[in-house]
Amino acid sequence: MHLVLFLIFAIFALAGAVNLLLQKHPINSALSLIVVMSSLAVLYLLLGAEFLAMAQIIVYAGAIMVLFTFVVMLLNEGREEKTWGSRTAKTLGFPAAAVLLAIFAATILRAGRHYGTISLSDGVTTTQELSKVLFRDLLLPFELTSVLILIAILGAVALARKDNGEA
Amino acid sequence: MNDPMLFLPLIPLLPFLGFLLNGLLGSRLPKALVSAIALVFPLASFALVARAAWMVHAGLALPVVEHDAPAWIVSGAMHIGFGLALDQLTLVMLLVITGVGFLIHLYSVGYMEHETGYWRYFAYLNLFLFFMTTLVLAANFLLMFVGWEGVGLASYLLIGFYIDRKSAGDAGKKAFVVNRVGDFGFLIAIFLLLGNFGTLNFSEIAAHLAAPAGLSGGTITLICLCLLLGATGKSAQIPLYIWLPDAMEGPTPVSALIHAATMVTAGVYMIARAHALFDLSPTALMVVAVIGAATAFFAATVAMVQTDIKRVLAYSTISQLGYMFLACGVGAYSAAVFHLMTHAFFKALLFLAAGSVIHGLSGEQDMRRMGGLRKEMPVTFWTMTAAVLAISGFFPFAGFFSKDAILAAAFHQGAVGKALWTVGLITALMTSFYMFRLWYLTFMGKSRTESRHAHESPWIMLTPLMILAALSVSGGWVGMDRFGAFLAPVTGTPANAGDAHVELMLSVLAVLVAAAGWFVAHSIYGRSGSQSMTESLASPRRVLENKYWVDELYVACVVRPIEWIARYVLGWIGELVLVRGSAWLMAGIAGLCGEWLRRWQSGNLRSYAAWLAAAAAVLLIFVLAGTLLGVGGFAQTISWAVR
Amino acid sequence: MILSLILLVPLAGAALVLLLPERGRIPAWIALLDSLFTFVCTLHLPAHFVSGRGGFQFEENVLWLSHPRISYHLGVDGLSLWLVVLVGLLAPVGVLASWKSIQKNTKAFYSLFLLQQTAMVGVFVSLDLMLYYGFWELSLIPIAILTAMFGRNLNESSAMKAALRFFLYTFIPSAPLLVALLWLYAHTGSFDYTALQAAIASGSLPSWQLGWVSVAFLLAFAVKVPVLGLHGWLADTFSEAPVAIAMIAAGKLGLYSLIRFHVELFPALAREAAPWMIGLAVIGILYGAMLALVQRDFWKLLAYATLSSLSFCTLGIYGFTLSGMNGALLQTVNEGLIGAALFLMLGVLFDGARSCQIADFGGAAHRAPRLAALFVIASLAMIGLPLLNGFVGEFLVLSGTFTGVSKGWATAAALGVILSAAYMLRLIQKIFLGEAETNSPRIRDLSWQETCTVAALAGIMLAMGVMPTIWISTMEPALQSVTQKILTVDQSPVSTASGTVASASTGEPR
Amino acid sequence: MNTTVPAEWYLILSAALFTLGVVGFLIKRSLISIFMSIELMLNAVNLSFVTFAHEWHAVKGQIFVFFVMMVAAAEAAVGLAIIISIFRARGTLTVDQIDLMKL
Amino acid sequence: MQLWMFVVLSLVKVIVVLVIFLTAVAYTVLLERKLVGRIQNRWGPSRVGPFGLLQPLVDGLKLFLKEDIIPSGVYRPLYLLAPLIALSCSLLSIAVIPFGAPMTWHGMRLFEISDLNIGLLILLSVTSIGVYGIALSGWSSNNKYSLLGSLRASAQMISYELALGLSLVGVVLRAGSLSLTDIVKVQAVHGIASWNILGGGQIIAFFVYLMAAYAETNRAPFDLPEAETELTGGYHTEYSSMKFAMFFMAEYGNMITVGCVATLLFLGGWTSPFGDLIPPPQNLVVQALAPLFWFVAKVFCFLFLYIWVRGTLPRFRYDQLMGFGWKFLLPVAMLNIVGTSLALSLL
Repeated sequence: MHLVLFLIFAIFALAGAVNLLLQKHPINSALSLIVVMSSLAVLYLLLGAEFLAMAQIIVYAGAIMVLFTFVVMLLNEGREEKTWGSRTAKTLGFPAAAVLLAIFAATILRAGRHYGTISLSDGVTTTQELSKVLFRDLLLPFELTSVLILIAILGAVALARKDNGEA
Repeated sequence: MNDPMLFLPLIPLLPFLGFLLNGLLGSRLPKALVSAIALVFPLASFALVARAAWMVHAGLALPVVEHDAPAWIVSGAMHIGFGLALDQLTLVMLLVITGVGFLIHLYSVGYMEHETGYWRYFAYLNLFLFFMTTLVLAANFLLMFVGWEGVGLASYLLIGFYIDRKSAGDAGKKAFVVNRVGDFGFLIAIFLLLGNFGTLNFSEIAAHLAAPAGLSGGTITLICLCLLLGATGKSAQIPLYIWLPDAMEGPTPVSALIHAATMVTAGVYMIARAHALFDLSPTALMVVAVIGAATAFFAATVAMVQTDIKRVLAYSTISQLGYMFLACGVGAYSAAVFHLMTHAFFKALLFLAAGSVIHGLSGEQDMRRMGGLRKEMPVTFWTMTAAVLAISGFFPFAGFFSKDAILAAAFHQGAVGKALWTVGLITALMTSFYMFRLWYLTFMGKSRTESRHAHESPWIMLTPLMILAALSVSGGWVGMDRFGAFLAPVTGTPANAGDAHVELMLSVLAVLVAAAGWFVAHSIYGRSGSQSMTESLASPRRVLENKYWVDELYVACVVRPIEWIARYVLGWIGELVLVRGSAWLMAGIAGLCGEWLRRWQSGNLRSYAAWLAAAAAVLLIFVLAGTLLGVGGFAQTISWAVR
Repeated sequence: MILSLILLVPLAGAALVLLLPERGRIPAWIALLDSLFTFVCTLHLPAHFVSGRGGFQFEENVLWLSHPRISYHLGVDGLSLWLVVLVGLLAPVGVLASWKSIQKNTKAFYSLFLLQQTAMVGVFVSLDLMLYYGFWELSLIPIAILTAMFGRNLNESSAMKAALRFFLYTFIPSAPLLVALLWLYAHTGSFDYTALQAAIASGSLPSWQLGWVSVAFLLAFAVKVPVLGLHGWLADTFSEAPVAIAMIAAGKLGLYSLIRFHVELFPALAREAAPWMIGLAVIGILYGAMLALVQRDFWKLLAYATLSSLSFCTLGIYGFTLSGMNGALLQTVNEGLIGAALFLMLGVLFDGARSCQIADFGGAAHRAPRLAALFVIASLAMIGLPLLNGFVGEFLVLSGTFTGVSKGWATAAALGVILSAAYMLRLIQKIFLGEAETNSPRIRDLSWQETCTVAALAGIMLAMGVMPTIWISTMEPALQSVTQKILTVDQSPVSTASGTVASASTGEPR
Repeated sequence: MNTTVPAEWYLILSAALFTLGVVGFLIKRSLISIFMSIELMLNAVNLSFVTFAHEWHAVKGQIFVFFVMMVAAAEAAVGLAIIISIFRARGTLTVDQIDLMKL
Repeated sequence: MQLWMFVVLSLVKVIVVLVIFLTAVAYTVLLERKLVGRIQNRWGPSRVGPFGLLQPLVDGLKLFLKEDIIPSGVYRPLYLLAPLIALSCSLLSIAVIPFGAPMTWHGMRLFEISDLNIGLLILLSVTSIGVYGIALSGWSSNNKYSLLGSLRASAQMISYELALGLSLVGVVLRAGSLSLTDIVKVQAVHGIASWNILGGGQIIAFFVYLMAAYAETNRAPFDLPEAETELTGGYHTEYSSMKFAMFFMAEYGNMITVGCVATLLFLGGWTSPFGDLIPPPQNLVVQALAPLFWFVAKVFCFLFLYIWVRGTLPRFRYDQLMGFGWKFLLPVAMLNIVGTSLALSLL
């Protein structure tokens, strides 16, 4: 059961990610990203992190991706034209990505022996536990991130405003 | 033996005091006071020397060495002090220096009457006396070196006395630099002595040499040759004589004092003083003798054609010094010193007489425009005649005795000695010829310049002339053997066992040679105006006139190459290429790296991303090298890399 | 306490100059009084110096920073005693030298000048290597600024270039010096001089890295001397820097540091570097002398002359003979005095004529007799005329090298003596002698202050020439310990050319 | 019936997603797509966080994911604002044309 | 109980709930047209079937048979996807809503498709996904007006989502859990007194929730986006027949979901208003049906309120709408949270 669900949503995520790469029009890649995020949310559920799954849906898929879609729609830039600007990207980038993947895989497989297996029933972290840790041990980071977001809002407004000087 | 009230240090210090007084305050003092100071201090020092001479005559045992002398340079085991010492040789030299020195001071008062910088002249003169007396009184080589360089400085200052005359400045510079080359040799000798004996005091060195320390002959010869180089520098012998003729730019009394009587004899004195060293290396002695003879002969040939009266005397001095070196070379040090003394008397007289002639003719120095001064300047004429006779070596005069002694000593030195003797004889012939040529051209015949009102010099100039004339005549009567005996303790007795008959024969021959010289001069210059004979020898005459182009040779093969190397090799290659080049290279490299990196920063976002990914990959490999390769992680890789 | 006083009075003076207004001659007077007071304090040192006792005297050691352990450790021994006095002396001389030539924004000039004094004294007295390094860097900056600001600008903005060149030449090698210092600290845990010395002597440090450390030290100091090859900055700085600065720019710092922080700190490695340094020194002497012969500009002539006479000092130091060392140290002091006198007088000549080409001058003796006389005396001292200080230094160095190191090199060095006579007399002859052409530029004689200063310097030169024992007796114990250290080093003593074993000094000590 | 899934599969999935993100970053030419591939990378990392949180029963892992989300939100806001101003200034979003410091 | 038994039973349950839900949607449409008619003093649809009861059936048929015109400039994939997203999101939320008492039969909950302990969160996430439907529809139809309408609609939904979420926090604080059944259990103690709207002190939260919900579903005073007068039908102008029907059903589906959520959170869900005044009925059937009856009654009241508000209140201007949402609703919701947490911690 767990395996089935995991496989379905893993494939969904991978397909979304690959689609993100292949799609020409940004709106499509945005939507494929939303698919990836929601499949990840389900994977979180499989891993027992309920609140996190819902937060992922609401925050990531619901808010951030909306922003992305809005910007894509508003700018309406259209398809990416095929400029193959940087040669180094190809010659250096791909091997590097391959090497990275190889490294991750190697470390995970080599070190993975002593990781346990995951099943549906065990270890569901309730929101109480989550909030206990969040608001007791890590209150300061929590407040800091809220300040960070405030600054981000101010920044976004200042940057995106029509008459802020340039152009 | 402690100093029995001889006040040795005072002898040099008094003239130094005179120098200080005149030097610092001279420009403000009236002329009379300046000349008073200039005369009083040398006189006082002469008095001290005379008193010392009297005490020696009254039986004071020499040598007198000052032991508790103040220390000068003390470093590690080397201990050099201001030690002064008086022995027979020093006494003779002091007598000559201070005696003749004082006379010349007296003469200069008259001669330099209306010169600007009057006080500066006398200050330098006193400074010279201070250095010369230090040189002679020094008990160790380094203090002698002090005197050595000091007199070089004094001669530089005095030659360059007429500051507005460029030729005087050049001559002074030339004199000092050439002397400096000689001093270089002397310095190397000092180091060699220091290296081998550990001390520079004459007494200690003599002691070391007495005990047969295993010193190789080679080093001894090397030391002697270096000392010889120093001597030739100072006494203007073959390689380094070029400065003396130019030194005539200075005022005549200076030439008289420095370039005739005292300074140039320093070289001879030094060889005599270090005779213990020279005796141990026959090769060095041979070199000295050969140089002496060669210089004598060479200088005499050049003197024969000179037209400037002072140049003639200058070359004659070089020639006479050649004789003294010849004497030393054959081991007759006492003969050399004896000739030195007599030469001081008559050469100083010659110069001073020439000075009064020039003074009389208000600065005229060219003999071709003189003549017929016999009547206008009788005293100068008679004193000059005495000097000419003395130098040519006629019988009763001083020159005969000393020159004869030298030739005799040379004669007894075997085959080489005989050859040297013949050269000496020929030089004697030439000497008498050019002296009488000078004599005729200046005094005899008619005056060759119309508007001329030659007047006799004032008495203050004439008295020294007369005293010197007396000395020139009577100087030789002391006799070689008595003089040799007096100097024996210092210079040792020469081994010339020639019998009386040969001696007599030699001296007769010498007088005949002198007479022959006179006759030739008389035949050429005696009858007024006929110089046809000399014109005929055009080509050799031109060679001689140009002094064998020696000066030009020196300039060409020493001065020009150094300048060329300095300006082009060092200046261009050394400075510009190496020093500036290296700095420019560094800048270039930095610029190059900058250029190379600039291209890497292309602004292309995706190439940055590629580099980022690559770097991350490499870093991960590096960090995880352990787990991946099983080598054991981070520490190993780091330590491997650093080792 | 006295050392701190000497160190801080100039600093206080600099501050005072900055505070007070620049009206009239106030900054100049303050600088003069301050430097005179410092000089009097420095005189206190030799008066109370116990020459026999080894080690450092007037020592002050206060822990400054706990970690890294840097302590404010001052001390003077035979080596640095007379150099401090020299710096003390050169301060008032510098101020008097620039009395007439520096007219506008004197406040900046004198404050930086006094700062330079503090730095110089700091370098000589500090025994903590980091403190030393601090003063070493500090001593660099005022010179650069003053040259840039008050430079003569012979050809447009050449003062800036000279300042930059000077700064870079001395600054770049001081980076590896810092690295070496920190490496030492990493290995020994302290910056204190004696501690480091002991640690290095004990041989506990890895050898080949220590080699590189000593090279870094050598390089940094060799540039300051300057040794041949690293002398790119000398000619420019001497021709551009104001007189007061050029006097103290070359020689003293580098040589003292070479003895103290290269030879004494790394005896074994200094021994290895010795043949190179001796070679460079001797070539340097001849190189400098010959170049001086052909220079047309008297500043550059003086620069190369200084290079030649300083190479004598390097030769003395790396000969490792006691008399060589004595000679080197004495020659450093001499060069300071002679350099100061010559600079002052050439400065006066330059100010009058606004040109430094020798050809423009001629017959200056008529118009400036006092200048001519004193110039002759100073150049005679430079040439090394006996009874003047130059001779004693040169004689000791040459005799030490001749008997102790190698005859070949010593003879070559002795040739330098001839050349030095040649170029100095050529200078005198070209400038002072000869007929005074009418169009020769306006040359003024020395003012009474300048005459007093140069006469005082000449007097000291004469005193050092006649009674060098006063100076040598204090220097000798310190240098004795240095040569002892060199000898006890295990390696077989270096012997080049002729094979005489380098005995501690000439012959066996009696 | 309750089959179990070995933990490393999750990790491999997250590694795969991350690598795809990197490749996306390299391939894509439009600025927004690059920005999205970054978001993808962040999500991949979140997945591995949650997996390890589950493995070691440490709630902190999830809290960290929570913070990552917050930061991603802030970053997205500012990033998109910049993209808008770039677009307004340069008229295009293709990365190869935006290669000057001055907009 | 084996897996397949569970799957079959839940499938049956889903179909039943879906059918009921869709018919409810259809009849809400009818109810609205009838009520608005009555409000506007006219009868509303009464021709088809007795009192117009068959009208929804006929409308559905009409929309189904209409020609499906797809304009050419349209971005086809998203044009087709948009209505699907909108409808699926509104349908998804009923999976979590417990409309009856928690009675289990063979281990399977009867009156609830699934009882999750984060039920409320799912509701919120579904509404936030719903925005995409509208946003994409406007953009993909390649029409300026529809684009403007969709942007306005999604902007409005996003801003009011915040107020919606915060207004629920009060209820969650009181209930102490995110699961809807627990929330209702807390209110069931003694009837109407313990409902959140009265006893729970959540009266302010209730009204904030109400307004936010209206804005969320683009209804009543906040229905600016598809206001005919300005934007010619807003985001679904280019849609026709079936796709238009989907949007229509999605809208009414959302209305019903909001109604259910409101009853669950504030009106005590399936609990009777009298609480324990009248003894609980004995036999099983009455026990099962009574809570259902109360639940349906409350939802009906809500729908009535919906339509009533639509009939009476004039439309907001866009800036007033946004201003009201950000500057009034949000602060009030936050104050309410602070108030409830203070009250809970003090009592």
